[in-house]
Amino acid sequence: MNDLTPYLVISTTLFCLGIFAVLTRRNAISILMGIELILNACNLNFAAFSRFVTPPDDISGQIISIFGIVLAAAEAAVFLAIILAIYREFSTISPDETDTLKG
Amino acid sequence: MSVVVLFSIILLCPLAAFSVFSLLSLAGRNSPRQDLISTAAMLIAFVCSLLLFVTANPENPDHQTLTWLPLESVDFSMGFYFDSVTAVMLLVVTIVSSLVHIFSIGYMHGDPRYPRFFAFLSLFSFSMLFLVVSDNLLGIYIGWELVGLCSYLLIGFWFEKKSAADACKKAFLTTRVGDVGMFIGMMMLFAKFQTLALYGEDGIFAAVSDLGAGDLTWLSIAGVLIFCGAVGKSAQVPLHTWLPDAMEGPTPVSALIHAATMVAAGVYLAARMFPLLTPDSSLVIAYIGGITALIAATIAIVRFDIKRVLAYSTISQLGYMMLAIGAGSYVAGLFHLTTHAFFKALLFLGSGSVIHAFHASHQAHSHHDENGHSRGSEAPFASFGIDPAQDMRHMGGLRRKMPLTFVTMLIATLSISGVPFLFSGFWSKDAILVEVLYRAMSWHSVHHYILFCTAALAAVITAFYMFRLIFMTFFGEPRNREMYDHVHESPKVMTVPLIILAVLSFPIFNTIVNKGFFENYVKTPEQPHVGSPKHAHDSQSQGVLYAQAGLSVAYAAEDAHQHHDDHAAGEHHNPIHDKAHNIVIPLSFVIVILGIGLSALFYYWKKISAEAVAAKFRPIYNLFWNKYYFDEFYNGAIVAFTVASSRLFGLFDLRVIDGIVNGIGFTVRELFSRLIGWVDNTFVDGLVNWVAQITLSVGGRIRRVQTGMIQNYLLIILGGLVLLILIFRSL
Amino acid sequence: MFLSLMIFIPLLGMVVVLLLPRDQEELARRVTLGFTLIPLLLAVVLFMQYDRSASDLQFDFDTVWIKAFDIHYHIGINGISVTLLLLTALLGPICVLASWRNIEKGVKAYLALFLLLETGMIGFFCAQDLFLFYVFFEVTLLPMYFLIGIWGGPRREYAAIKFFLYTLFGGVLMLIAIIAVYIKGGTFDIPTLIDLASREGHPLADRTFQIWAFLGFFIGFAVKVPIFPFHTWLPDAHVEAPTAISVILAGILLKMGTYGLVLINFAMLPKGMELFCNGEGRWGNAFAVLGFVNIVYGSLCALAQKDFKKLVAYSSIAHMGFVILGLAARNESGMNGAILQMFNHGVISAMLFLLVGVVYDRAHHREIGGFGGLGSRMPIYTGITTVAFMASLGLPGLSGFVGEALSLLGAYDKFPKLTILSTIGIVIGAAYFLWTLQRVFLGQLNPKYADMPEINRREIVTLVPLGILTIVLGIWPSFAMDMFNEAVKGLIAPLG
Amino acid sequence: MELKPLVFYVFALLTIGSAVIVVTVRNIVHAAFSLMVTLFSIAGLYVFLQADFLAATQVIVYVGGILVLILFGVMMTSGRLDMKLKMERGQLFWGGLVTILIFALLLGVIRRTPWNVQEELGTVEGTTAQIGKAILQSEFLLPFEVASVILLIALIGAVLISRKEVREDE
Repeated sequence: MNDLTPYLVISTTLFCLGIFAVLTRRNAISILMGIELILNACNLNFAAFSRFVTPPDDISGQIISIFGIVLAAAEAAVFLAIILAIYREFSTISPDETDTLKG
Repeated sequence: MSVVVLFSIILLCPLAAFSVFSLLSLAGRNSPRQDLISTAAMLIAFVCSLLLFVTANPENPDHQTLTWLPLESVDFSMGFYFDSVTAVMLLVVTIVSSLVHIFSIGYMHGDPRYPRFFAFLSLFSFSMLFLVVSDNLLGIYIGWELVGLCSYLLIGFWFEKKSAADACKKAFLTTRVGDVGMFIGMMMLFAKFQTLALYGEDGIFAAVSDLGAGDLTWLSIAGVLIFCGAVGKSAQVPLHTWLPDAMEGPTPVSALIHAATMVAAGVYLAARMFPLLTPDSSLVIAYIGGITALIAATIAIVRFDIKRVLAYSTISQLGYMMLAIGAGSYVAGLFHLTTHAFFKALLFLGSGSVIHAFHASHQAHSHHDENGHSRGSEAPFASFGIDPAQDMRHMGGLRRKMPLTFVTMLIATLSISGVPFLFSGFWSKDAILVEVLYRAMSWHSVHHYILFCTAALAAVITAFYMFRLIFMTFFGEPRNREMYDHVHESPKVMTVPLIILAVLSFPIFNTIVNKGFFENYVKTPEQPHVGSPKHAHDSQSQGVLYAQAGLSVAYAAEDAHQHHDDHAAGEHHNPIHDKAHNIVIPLSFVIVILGIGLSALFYYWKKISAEAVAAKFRPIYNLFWNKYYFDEFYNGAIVAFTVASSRLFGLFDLRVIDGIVNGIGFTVRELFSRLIGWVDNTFVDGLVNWVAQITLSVGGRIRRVQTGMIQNYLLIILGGLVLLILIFRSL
Repeated sequence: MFLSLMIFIPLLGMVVVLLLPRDQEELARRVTLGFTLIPLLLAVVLFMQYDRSASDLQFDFDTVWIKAFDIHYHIGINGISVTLLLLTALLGPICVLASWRNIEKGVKAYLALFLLLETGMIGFFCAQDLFLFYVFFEVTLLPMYFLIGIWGGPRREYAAIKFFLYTLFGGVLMLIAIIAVYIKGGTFDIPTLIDLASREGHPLADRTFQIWAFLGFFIGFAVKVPIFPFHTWLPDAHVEAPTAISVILAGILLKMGTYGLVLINFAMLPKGMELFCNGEGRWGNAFAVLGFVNIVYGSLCALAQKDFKKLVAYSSIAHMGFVILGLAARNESGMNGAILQMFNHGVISAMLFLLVGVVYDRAHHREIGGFGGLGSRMPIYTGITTVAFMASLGLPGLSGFVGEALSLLGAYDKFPKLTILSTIGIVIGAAYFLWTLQRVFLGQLNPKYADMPEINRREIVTLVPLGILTIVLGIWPSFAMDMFNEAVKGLIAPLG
Repeated sequence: MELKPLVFYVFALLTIGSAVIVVTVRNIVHAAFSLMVTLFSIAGLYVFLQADFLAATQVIVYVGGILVLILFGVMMTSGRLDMKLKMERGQLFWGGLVTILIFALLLGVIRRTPWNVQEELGTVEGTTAQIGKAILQSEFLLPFEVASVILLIALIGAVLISRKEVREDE
């Protein structure tokens, strides 16, 4: 706990689980959760670097983490709004079935 | 004036005449006075040739070249060479050409393509003159092919007739076969000497004399290959079949191209190549010439078409000239070329006059004169596939109606039959017989007497069929009274050339066509291996050369010895030669009397029925009548084979090669769709046309990437990223 | 900069044509003609200015294009490329004139694509950077695909796809070879690479490498030439393409293949060339055999064709065989003959396709047997056709002969037997052209065409320059040969 | 055994375990609740990193805001809380493969990188004040304002997107 590596391993695991969710889930909200996991992994990394790598009085890492949380909030709001809109339009939230991008 | 200037004028005049026509017609206009332009150009050329002949000194050949292609390692130059042969040829060509031009003004009158005819004649004259003056094989080849083109264009002048269209194609293709042989010979010489120039220090002739003994076979092959061109152009066996068909062209063309000049170009080529001819290649030439002379003469006996008879006669006479060249008699060959040019042109023009008269009568008779050139389209009587106006079976008794034509043609016939002393043909034919006999005697080889026998036999037959022609056409009772009644003598513009040519067939009235003069004028060039000029003293090497040539060493020594004799005392004092001469002169009388007498028995006095004889010797008659089945053989074997193989190749290309390509395309497409089919196997193309399938599959392949699934993009992006990282990590 | 001007003026023309209003078709044609005449004008200046006594690059221009890979925009011309450049510039306006009336749909797009094509072709002959060379090679591909695929005959899509895939297949192999050469040589600059390849011990001069690279380039170019058995796209493409595109296809695009063979395979990979051309060993005759096969096979196939255009297409294959044979000889006469033949074939085949186009525009079919007796109805057309046919079958005095004869004379030195066999092609060549002449022009006039209009002035204007060139080059080949003779000397000098 | 490391490992295991549940569980409501556990555990980890303000923010924003938002989304869209998620084999396989590859790669990076870890780990007595100063008085002022603008935009955007079309009502 007084070492960088455990934090990095935790954040990497979170990150990969997030990626896995994003890649495999069929439900938009599940994907959103995966994204949240990824963002959290990043924030954790920043905080960990701020603690162990930068000098003790430099807390830029934490601030960037805060920004990350802020952006996550904004993103989640917009994402859910979009999901609602899509749901209204197509009555489904599986990204597989909203394939209007299909050429 | 210098030789160069005269040469330029001679060449450029006909060319200019042709250019005027072609430029005007390109602009869509007609050339109204093309006949006069062309004739005038030809007359100017004739005057210049005469001037050259009179002023230039043949002892001192004039030779000018300029670089044609700027290559370093090899030599490509163009130029002209003026010696006695050139002078004679120029004169012959321009005289005959001028006269044919004049004759054509009358003969072709009223033809819808009248100007074009003269333009083509001019182009031909240019090409022929270019061929004659060229100093190198490439230039000769260029002229060679160009005269072939003109021959093609003029044979096919009345191309609406299927027979004419067929004949011109046949002529071009057959001569092309020979030309390819000639080209291969040129390639051989070029590979050896890096030049195609004949004269000069770097020329082939100079280089040939330095060749070693081992090259003799090679040189023989090259010589025979070059001679192939002459075989094609001069209609020698086995490429002679085009010339009789070429008679589909207008008669003046037959006179100019297919009797006097172009076909004689083969003889000219053989003569020009004289210094290259080894004993072996000479022998080949001699035998081909001899065989041709005999075969063509025998075919001529049974023809009824007046022009066909003359065509076979031409082939036969050309064979004679080749025989002379092959037997080593350069002078006799060229001399016969000259005399033959005049009397054969005369014969053709005379027959043209007859045909013209018949046509006029035919038109007057049937009141059908708006279509001047649709000859033979309406046959009022049985034609046997022959144009009735040319069928001798419809003629007879014409001497009363067309006295001028009759007399001039009779002179030509006497000349070609070799009636002694008075006529030019006798001198040249006699010279050839003497030379052939002399060669046979000095070869010490009995089987070469065959050559002399064929020559003598051909001479008898020639006299026979030529008088058959005269008897059938001009004597006896008219066989077709209706036509006969309308026949009248041709206009002056046609008869004057006949008279001039007739005069030229008498050696008495001029000096040009005189044997003694000719022999003095034209000197035999040295033949390195036959005449052994350079290494005569080195009998050792000569022995080797001749042993390789398959000839006896004894003969070699004798020949070398003889050459010394020739140089010392001249040809006539050679004992063997004298002996040959003494045999031939009486023989000539026998030949003429035999030939004319037989002919008269058959066709004048009608003591023997030709039909009866024909019936008795039916197989031989059939052989002659069917021209030894050459055409049948070529059509049945070579043409059919080529066409069949081309079909085969065409199908092969379409089915096999293209099939393989399409098959590969199909397989690749199948494999590819299988490969990605398990990712998304919903893709089913229901298109029948697999052509469109390709389009669709290409599109489909691209489209499948575009599934609209963000996750797939992401997956691919990430996968690609990982791969990239892995790749770069391993670097 | 002079050359750049020549390359990009057609491109500028393309932009201008695209910006023109949609309904101004006549204006678009005029503008296109103007934009193709400018390169022709420049080409005339080039012809005057070109120093015929120098064998190295002229009008050289070199600037960095993509720095990361050391790719340069390097253009320049030597004697061989300038000849083909002139041909390209000449055929440009002729083709625009030839497609004046018979292109009806999408005129603007057609003209724009044509101008793009011209840029590609001119650029290809100027490029002295391997990458640039490849880019221009592919640039010609795309407009050609659309020009055949949109404006072609009934089976245009098939032909276009076939052409596209074939050339792409060759192009890919070429690209692999280019990358291999780049890795070995470290640069894309063609003159530098040629120089490096001649240095003993340099990795580029390694024999095994050269042979493989040779094969890669060779197949790429062989598809273009086309060399048997990669030729089957050609008849289809020709038959389906509109007249002007056939002209370009036969006149220029085929030359891109042989030009590539000279520039890359011959100059840059001499050891690879050596293996296939030295006349010894298992592969020594390979190149010459391909030439021979092209000649005889193409001629025989041409003899069997019933479609006028297909016949001309197959005759092209036969004529390109002479180029291959001449190149295989690798001596002065053979090389000069091959390059002259390239130029002459460009002129003559262009004439032939234009002539086929003339009769197709009137009769709307190309069946050789379906005509007959046109000679009496269209004398001028017949005359010009006769000249073109005669030039094509190698009649001396017209340009086709000189190239053919020189190639054969040169090749005989090295491959006597093959060359003698190849002369069969001369006879068959005469046979199919004369036969066609007879079937189309001689004989009784087919009553169906009793009122066929004679060739008009615009068509004559397209044909006459080519006809004049044919005659002039036949009589005085030095007129063209002066241009590339020095370059050829430079090429064969290392061979000793 | 000291308590602190034990607590740390508990938090670490909770984080990863609950995240695994988030990813794998079929019921989306269960997943959302599991995500809540993850977020809480991460907040705990922040505490261990001596980032108390961050931990608080994490709890307030994520658990209080985002997670609730997600639950709302789940409920509003499906109407059924026990919505079953379907997974496809090909997708699972490829996604898993890529994920494992990335994971392995990142672990390798972590292992090999010579992290410039500070020798002396100072202890900070609450970072809130420091953060406030850093944001308001240093170079982070502009990013802070930009972030607020982004939030505003997201707000307006979300409203705009999710409201019903006015025209449809008319």
